[in-house]
Amino acid sequence: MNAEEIKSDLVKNIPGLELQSEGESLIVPKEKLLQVACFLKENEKYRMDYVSCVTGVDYLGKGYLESVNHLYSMEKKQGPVVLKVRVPRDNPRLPSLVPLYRGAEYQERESYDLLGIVYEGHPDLRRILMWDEFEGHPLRKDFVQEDQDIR
Amino acid sequence: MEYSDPIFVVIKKGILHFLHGFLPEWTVVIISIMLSITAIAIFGPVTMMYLTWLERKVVGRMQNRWGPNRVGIFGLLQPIADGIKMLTKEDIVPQDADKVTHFLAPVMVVIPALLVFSVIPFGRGMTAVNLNVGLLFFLAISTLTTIAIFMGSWGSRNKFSLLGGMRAVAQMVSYEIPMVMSVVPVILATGTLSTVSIVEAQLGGKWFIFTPWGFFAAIVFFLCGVAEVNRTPFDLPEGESEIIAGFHTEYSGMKFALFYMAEFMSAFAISGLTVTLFLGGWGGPVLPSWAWFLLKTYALIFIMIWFRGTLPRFRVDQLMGFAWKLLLPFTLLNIFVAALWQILPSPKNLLVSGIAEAVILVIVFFASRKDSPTKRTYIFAD
Amino acid sequence: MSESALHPVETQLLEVSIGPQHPSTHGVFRMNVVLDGETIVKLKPVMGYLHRNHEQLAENMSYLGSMPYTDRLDYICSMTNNFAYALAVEKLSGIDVPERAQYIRVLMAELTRLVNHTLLIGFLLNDLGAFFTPVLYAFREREKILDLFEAVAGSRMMCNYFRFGGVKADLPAGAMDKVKEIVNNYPRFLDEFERLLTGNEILRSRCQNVGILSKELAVNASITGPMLRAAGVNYDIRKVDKYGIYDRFEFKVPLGNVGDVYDRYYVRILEMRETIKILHQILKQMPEKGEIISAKGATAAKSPRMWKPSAGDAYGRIEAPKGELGFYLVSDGSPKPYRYHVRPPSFINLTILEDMCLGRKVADAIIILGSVDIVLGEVDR
Amino acid sequence: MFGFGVLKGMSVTLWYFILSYIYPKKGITTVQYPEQKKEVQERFRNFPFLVYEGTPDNMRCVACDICAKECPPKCIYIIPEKDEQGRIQKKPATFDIDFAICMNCGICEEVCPFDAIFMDHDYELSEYDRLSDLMYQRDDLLKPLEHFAKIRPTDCAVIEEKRAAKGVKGRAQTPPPAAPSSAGPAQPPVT
Repeated sequence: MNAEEIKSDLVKNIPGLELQSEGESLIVPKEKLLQVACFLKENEKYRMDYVSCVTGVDYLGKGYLESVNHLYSMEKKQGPVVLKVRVPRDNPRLPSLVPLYRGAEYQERESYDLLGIVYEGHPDLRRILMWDEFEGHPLRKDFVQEDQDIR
Repeated sequence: MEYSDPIFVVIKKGILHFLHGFLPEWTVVIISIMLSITAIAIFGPVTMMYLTWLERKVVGRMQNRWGPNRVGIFGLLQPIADGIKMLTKEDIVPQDADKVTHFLAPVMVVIPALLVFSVIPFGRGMTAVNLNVGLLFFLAISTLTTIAIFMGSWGSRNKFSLLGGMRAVAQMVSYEIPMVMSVVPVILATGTLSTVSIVEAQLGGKWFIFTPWGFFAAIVFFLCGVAEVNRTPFDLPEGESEIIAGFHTEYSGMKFALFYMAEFMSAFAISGLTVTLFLGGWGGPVLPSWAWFLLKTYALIFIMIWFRGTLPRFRVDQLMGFAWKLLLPFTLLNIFVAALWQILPSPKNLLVSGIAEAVILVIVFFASRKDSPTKRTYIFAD
Repeated sequence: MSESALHPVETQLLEVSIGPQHPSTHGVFRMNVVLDGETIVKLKPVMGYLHRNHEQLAENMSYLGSMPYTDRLDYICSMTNNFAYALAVEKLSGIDVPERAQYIRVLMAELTRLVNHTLLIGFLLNDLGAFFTPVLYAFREREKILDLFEAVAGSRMMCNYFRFGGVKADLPAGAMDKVKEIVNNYPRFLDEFERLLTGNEILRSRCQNVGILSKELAVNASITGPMLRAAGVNYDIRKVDKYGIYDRFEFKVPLGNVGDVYDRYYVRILEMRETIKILHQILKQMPEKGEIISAKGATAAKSPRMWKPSAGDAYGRIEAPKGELGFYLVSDGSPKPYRYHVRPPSFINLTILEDMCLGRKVADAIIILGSVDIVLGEVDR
Repeated sequence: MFGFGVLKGMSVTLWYFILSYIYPKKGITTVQYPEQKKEVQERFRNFPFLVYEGTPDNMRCVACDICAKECPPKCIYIIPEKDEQGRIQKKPATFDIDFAICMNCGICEEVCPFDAIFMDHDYELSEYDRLSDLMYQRDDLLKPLEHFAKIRPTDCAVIEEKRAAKGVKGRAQTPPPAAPSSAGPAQPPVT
């Protein structure tokens, strides 16, 4: 089960899907993310029923935010399939995986909180680690911390 | 049987005899009562202080540690140090508290705890007031604690306090019933409500705990007593892992100490009453009567502490279920067994009531089976 | 499910904030609870009181520099945190680990599992209302393992022992004897612990059928670790990924079948017994001496700011005592990680806290939280 | 409902209660701290100290700033000594460690190419003021090599043997060539 195989399977089954692969990971267009995840979850061959890690990376130089999802299969004990979604930094919106995987709930909230990626369709997208009044997203590479003179 | 009066009684009688020479009759009676009250008022708090020490020591030993051992030898001065600390602590009253209720609750809670001491026979002739309804007095007065606890919980204006207070009321009212029911066989057997007479009926080793009905009644009474004074495993009103400290969450300093004092004095009183009712009170050979009483009482208190060192806590619904579904029917049936014991002639009654008790146990056991936990099997996968 | 739905009396709901200062939320965790009497109708976990932006700290530091910080994630099992991080970095940079170091790593990870599960059971009993006795018994045994950690790593809790490509230092003389002693005495302690707890009817009636988590929900909500296995899903990363040298050991994965608090409690006890089996095998198989850090790893450890893994990303995960602990690292070829993400098991295991608590009593919520096994250092990072 | 599980549990606690009287060594496991102290293991690490040989003047530290750069919480602050012409000497004029920040991870000890900084065993360091009292200056940190040999004999033997093999002795010698001390400042500053 390598990236190429998954890629060909996905392209075969989802019409209009354009996939790129980067190493072992697949770069999925955000419109198709739910379809891809749904296929991987339902398909007998993959059964990716477990989302292990949902996070984001801020590529400041390249100008996009990347949401990274690691999918595993608990049933078939295989994985990972890494799905990456790239969204522009100024409008970071992508569909939420929560309808498919509840395990993504807190991690997406965290990603929203720290990186500012907006997951559409998330049932309860609030800040989770920072306090509600906090402004900005601390894990973005251009985030400048207020100078706090401790001493 | 030859008994001499205990030393305390001799002293008191001596004083009264001396005063009788020049004072009118009624003043001597008042002075007699005053002396008893003073003795109890000193004995109560001191017992409480050293019960805290004992509890910390015993639980500590059970947990592989020394317990208090810094202040004084064996940490014996620890309660005094604690007392000083409590007295000097700031008394914090929540801003929104119902000030009057909040203030009155700790006072109210100590009064019944002290009052019940008056009917406990500490030794031969060492009962402060020999009421002919002593037992009823005890049960009635000890229930008053509920009101004080609820006052405290309500007055604090804290949600955790309120939850604790609600739990306390529910629990105390529920456990009052099986407690009273488990006393009824004793009243049947002795035909009196006076604690002194009950002890006297058991003199000569005829302790009620050695009868089939008495044994189970004693267990039920003691468990209910533990629940009455909010100790583990029935310490829900102040379950610290759930509702922080329950009804006394918002109390600090001496007010908190008063709550604690009431709890420990009630624990002593309940143990004392169990001894009085089922364990022959102050009766016993060689040692003076008060020593026997204290020995038995402290043994029961040790069991309470032992519970605390071992057992987790019940849940609210389980606690209620335990009282209403298990203890209450059991005590009711137990009364019939005790009646059987009374009606039948001496050698036969042991056999009959023993069998009856066994039958009841089996019935209760099977009736409660569906609530009881099960054994589980586990799979070991590769 | 909820009794309140059938309740004939209209009652006022009570909103209570359990935590962040509460004796049994295991730290500064907070649950906003709406109560109907004592029954929970709504529960919202609130976290972040211990948030220190661990990830950002790590992104501004050399790779080795965040190794001591990983200790502080789940401060009860720092060795496994080190393990997961080292594994991720090794994946990223392709460093291999010498034989003896592999054994030392597994040894430390399994001892950590003993520490964590013992302590958890102690604290779970405290949540149940036992007055510190199980905790102190657990502490007594944990102390022996911590003494070993101190002898091996130099610190009792904040071990900072693993290095990329090996471990920091070889086991000191006499350490293996201590391990042998611990391994031989632990089953006896577990028996005693079980005698104290497992048979106890109060514990059973409190724990059984409380906080039931179904298989499907557990998988869907990404629950990992003993909690998942208590729900009956056979998924242990030690078996699935066979990271390190776990394929050399013979052990079973205990599975519960109800998925309640009691199963979570007992699966942990059974897991400890399996761990002891692994430790016995380590004692037999472990090579007497050998390299403890590979050459590449040694340079990385000696001058961390000179060491640059090649660009790319890697996700390393292990079966930490609390569940799947993963580290997602992105390198851009500089000495500092470009992105450093922790997948904390106890954080994600909290997702279904509300589902398990609804319709139950306050006291149940406390023990359900206790059985989830959270450490706030890890939840809030 | 009530069976023997509760009694079984109670027998365990009762056993420990009795054991604490008949055999306190096993029944009581706590250490009475200020009077009794647990012996620390050799590798135990608390806060760092600086090693000198012979006299405090003869310290091993050359103010290369590596430890300060590698220190994860950045608690070390070093200013090298300068002579009259303003040339930097291989000796720290200021070497401050803020013990309030130090997390005793031991990375400074590992990265030091001159074996000049080691982790100490001393753990009773409570102070009343965390800002001033916990800031340890150079002279507070200096401890003789013998102290190191005393607290960690095994490690000391290994390190000193290595140093002897390399031919490093005291600070009269030039620093070993392997030390990438010049490479340190070439890196972009860590913020």
